[in-house]
Amino acid sequence: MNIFDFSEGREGYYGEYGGVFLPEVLHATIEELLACFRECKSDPNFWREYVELLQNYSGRPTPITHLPNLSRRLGGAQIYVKRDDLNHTGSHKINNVMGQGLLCRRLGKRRVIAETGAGQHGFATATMAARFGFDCKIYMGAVDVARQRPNVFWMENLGAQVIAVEDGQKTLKDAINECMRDWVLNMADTHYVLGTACGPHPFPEMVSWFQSIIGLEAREQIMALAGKLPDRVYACVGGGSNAIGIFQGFLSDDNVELIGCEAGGLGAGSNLHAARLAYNDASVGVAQGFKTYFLQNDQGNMKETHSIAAGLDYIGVNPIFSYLWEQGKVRFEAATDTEVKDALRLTMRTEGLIPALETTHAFVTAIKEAPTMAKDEVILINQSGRGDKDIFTIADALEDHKWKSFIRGKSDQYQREDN
Amino acid sequence: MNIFDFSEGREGYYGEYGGVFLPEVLHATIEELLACFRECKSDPNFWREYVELLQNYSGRPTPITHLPNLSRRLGGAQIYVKRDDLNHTGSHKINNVMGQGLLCRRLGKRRVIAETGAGQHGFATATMAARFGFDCKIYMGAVDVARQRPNVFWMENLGAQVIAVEDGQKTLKDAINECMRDWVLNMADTHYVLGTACGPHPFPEMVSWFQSIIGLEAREQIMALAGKLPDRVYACVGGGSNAIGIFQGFLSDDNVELIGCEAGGLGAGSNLHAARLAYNDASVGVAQGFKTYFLQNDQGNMKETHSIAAGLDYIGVNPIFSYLWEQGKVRFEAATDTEVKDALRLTMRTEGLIPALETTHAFVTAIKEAPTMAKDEVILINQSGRGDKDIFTIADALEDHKWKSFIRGKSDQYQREDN
Amino acid sequence: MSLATYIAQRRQQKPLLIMAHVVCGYPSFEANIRALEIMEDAGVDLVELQFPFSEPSADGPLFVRANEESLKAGTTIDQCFELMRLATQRFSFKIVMMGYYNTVYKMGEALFVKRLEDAGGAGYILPDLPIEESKVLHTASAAASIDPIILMTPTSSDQRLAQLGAASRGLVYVVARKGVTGGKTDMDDAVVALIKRCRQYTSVPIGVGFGITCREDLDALTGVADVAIIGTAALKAWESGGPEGLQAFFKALTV
Amino acid sequence: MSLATYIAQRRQQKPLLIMAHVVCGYPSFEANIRALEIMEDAGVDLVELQFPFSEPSADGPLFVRANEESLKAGTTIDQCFELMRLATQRFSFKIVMMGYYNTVYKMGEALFVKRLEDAGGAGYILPDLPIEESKVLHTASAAASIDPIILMTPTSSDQRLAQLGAASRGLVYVVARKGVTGGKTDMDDAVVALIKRCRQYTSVPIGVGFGITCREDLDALTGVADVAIIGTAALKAWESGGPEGLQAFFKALTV
Ligand SMILES: Cc1ncc(COP(=O)(O)O)c(C=O)c1O
Ligand SMILES: Cc1ncc(COP(=O)(O)O)c(C=O)c1O
Repeated sequence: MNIFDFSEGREGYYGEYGGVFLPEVLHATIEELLACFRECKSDPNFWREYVELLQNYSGRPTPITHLPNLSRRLGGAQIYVKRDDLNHTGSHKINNVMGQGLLCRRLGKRRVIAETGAGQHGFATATMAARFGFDCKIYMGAVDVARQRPNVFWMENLGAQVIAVEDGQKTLKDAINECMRDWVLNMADTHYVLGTACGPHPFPEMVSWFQSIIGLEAREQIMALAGKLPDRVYACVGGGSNAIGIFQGFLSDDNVELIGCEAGGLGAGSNLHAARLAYNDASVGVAQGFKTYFLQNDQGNMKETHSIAAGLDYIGVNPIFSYLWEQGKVRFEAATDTEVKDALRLTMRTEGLIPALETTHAFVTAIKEAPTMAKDEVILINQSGRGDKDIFTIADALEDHKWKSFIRGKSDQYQREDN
Repeated sequence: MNIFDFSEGREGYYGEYGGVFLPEVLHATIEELLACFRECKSDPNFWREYVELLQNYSGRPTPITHLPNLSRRLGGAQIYVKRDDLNHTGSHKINNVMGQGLLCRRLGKRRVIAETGAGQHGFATATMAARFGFDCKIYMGAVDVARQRPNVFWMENLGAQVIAVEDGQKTLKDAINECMRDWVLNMADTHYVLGTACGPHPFPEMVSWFQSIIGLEAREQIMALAGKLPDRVYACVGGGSNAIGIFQGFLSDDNVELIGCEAGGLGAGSNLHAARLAYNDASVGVAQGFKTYFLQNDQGNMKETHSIAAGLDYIGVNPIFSYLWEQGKVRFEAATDTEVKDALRLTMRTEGLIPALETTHAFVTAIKEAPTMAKDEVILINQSGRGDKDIFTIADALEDHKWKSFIRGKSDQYQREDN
Repeated sequence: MSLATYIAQRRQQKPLLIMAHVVCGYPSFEANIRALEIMEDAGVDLVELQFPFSEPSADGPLFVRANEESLKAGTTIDQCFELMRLATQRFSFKIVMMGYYNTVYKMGEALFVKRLEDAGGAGYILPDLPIEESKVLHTASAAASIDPIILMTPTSSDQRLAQLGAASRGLVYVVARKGVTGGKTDMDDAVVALIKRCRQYTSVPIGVGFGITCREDLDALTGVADVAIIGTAALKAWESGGPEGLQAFFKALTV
Repeated sequence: MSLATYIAQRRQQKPLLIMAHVVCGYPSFEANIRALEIMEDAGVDLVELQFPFSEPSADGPLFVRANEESLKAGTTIDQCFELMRLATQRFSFKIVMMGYYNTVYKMGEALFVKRLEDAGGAGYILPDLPIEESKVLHTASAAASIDPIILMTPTSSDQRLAQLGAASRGLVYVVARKGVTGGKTDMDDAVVALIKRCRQYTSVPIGVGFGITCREDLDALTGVADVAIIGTAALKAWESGGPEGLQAFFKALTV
């Protein structure tokens, strides 16, 4: 199945989702980007250069790890994990970012901007900008700046300017708006490095293309390791880039079930979640440059969302997923904050892995379903990132008292030093 | 050159350095360990299993990254970096730890203990223990617990018990003493996972063997990438495990200069450093189970040491290095705390890499020497770890005010929540 | 009366018309009415009523906050149309809806056009709706004599201007500079050149907006454009001086 | 008089000798002298003088702290030998040096033996010096009639005990249990069996240490071992009760 074959429909549309809904002033910029992307996509040297860059700089291919302890404990399917947490900067975000870095250089631009939620994409973009020698400005919701300060610290030290966005809900969606505002002013020398498979065409296609490296590697690796295709593949879905990345390895395999795992927050009916498809609270709309399912009210205004994982805390979803979901090709489930904490504890203790809070949503769903599967069935989870970055959030969530008193001690120390 | 060919001298000795200086009660344990290690070393399946484990779990082989920007800026040799920071848990420590995990399983033991300085080795050991299903206790100097709390947090969450050692200088050497005290009581079911190429034989040889995977990979990779052997190889030296790891790839190459980079702390003559060989302040002694150069006074008592990098803050050094240094086979240099901060800033901004503070000592020396070398010469630096773990130390060192006010805000929040 | 006819008529009397801007429900609907009265008194010819949206990504800080505050106060689409209905009945200027496409999409395009017509609106400005995506809406609008106000920009190529011109009805909105609403634009030769370029591709009247703040700007546009579009500057005047501030602002503009 | 002869003579009068332990310079050298006086009065037969070391890895918490405090107070090796010289002159018990090998290594082994001899010491206990590494030191010691006190342990194999026995001189130190100094050991059948096993491999007297705290422990060792070695328990008594506490401790032991 080739979701990017637009010969029978409108380019940039997946069913009725996708498209370009941008201010006219960006028309030429988007056209220029699209043309450049088409060129890259049809140039085998580009992909080769991309793969080489990721190999030499980011450590690809990332391995697949079998989790014998967790599988045994759950008593069902054999669980395997694709280790994109081992990437440089700690998540799959670097794949997309490095690809867009190459593309930006080809466009002849020397400045990049990016939105970031969890901070992973901003961290990755700041890293890429340092490496490519681009100027870099990162927009990040003020709420996210507060909860993901370590990433902000690194972005700044990598030379990026981080802007705390004080509008709206002060999270990812507001950072995206702010990026658009920068872009409509500075498009001449600026490339907008969108961080997930959302936004106007060609971003969903482009981000998916770069992230497809996960699925390409994973398919071959799991065949070699498990001796068969996986029965189910789980990935968390924020914007939906890591998920589409790994799913692309298996889209044409009818017997592989694909499961997208969204942020259930405080649960169905709580109104404090970011589950666009799993909870059926979302409806189709147009915002942030594209058409998809959004968590919005009947007036078309976006709702507040919530997740323990900043990187999943987003109103919209990859338009390709809206389509694949309606086609029954991808199933959507949600994991609540509480379930995420438990699954994280379990995964750390049984296998020595620390998935990011975002990623842990995929673990929750896999852990729920594994016991109902046969012992010779195979589960593949995409570990999109590592949890180190989330120490403040995780320590808060687990109510770690030693951590709290450490922070108090640090604060007292700073107080003393400043006096 | 095979440093582990003991046929002409005493087993476990490198020149006059090394040996076994342990309480008699451990004699049988060390013999058992030695026998098991010999068995593993001569069993090709063991090495194969080891390599596979690291590939599937930790992401080996780690790549080599060329640093074009830094090289250009310095105007001399081409700089390449071996990326052991991309390992699972963020440093080369995992190599040794996974190897010892396999060995511990073969010994039939179900409990591991380990000392840790920076926390990296403890983090790695806790991870290994979770993965192998071992009980795990980590000893860590109280000073290090304070400055490396994030690692402690993860160790505990991985299921390890972390003991803050309040004796002596409350750093790495004291944690090692405390491990010995545990071991002399619990040797029956406990393996001591020593974290660096120090301590009694066979630890220096064993740790070196496991870490040789770095050099094995690196030699082949740099030949492929740079088309020639490196002219100089730089590695930081705490205990001396990552350095001996990469150096083993080039020990027989006469034209490759090997440079060990120690912690210069506040500088030569300051008495606040941990440069055993570069500053000539150390003398030969016997402590912590082996004979080597130690930073000790004329009474044979160990001096206080200091480094910005907890993982280099150690009194002794790999006995193999004492020998290789005297043989003129490895040159030793030191980098001061101040130089480390500058090199870290430079590396982050020019290449998007965040070396650990330990690792940055190697960057300092390479950065100093690169401009004096020809453009067609090749430098290889071993990036033993990533700097994420050091956020508190780095933020303190760089006097980051935003970080400080973030910590104060966090502290206030905790205060409020507890009231 | 269609927008084009209305503008043509007014232009008989004035060399340059003025289109002003109000964010519905900000700071309140009462304040909106007061502002509209002042605009009427000042001889404003057209008014954009902005329907607040949660993601106003083409707006600058002042309008962003206005959108947010209005929504926070509970503003609904019904209230916006009601304001439009009242205003079109009471005032002599023409009113167009300004907003983001999701407001229209969510309601349904046919219903939107019908409600706009019912409320007496003459057209709409939807900055995030490109012509490629507006066929259905434009068709429905044409049937109802509602005009889509198309934007032409400094980055538009000649080829693009031709496409935009072909779709233009009622009034074309020439964006004087890149960026979002707010800030100041020099109404210099470049702007004049841009307007002239746009003229080649459309026969409908041309409004120019983004950064018009003073009498001098209007002078520069007179004889070049048909309508000067004033947004942020008026809101700023209200914010700092209330109704009197707004009065003074328009006075300074038109004297 | 050699250690072996001294012990043999004393054993004529007592079924079980006592070896006590003092950490040089802790809490002070004056306190050391006072403690030695009390030991002399209590009829103690042998005393280990521990030379403090910065890395006392075979010691438990109490001795670790004592080592640390002593060094912090500035204790030097000269002072330790001086205490030994004073004590051997003044008291009737024999004195051995206890410490870590680095103290010896750093000084040089020949010099160490000479200074020990000059100070009247009879032997030394170096828990981190295995017999494989002690050839030079043992040879120098033999020439000076200084005895290395070898440790035998519960984990030693028969083969190992044979090696240790072959190297033993003056006194063998049987470690009653695994672990470091401090804590309590049950002087049970296992300990007795261990001592008997050790006896098969050496002809020199046997001392037993690690965890001896009370009269009952001595009773259990009487007739099985030659010397009971008391370390931590005595220091604990001093720490909690001062000189009187130490007196009372030895009184309770020997009555
Ligand atoms: C580790 C990690 N996983 C997943 C996500 C969600 O993004 P996406 O759905 O685009 O993969 C994020 C976003 O920040 C992330 O940091
Ligand atoms: C990242 C890193 N590099 C280097 C070291 C120094 O150890 P070694 O000299 O054994 O490689 C440490 C020790 O903790 C470390 O964490």
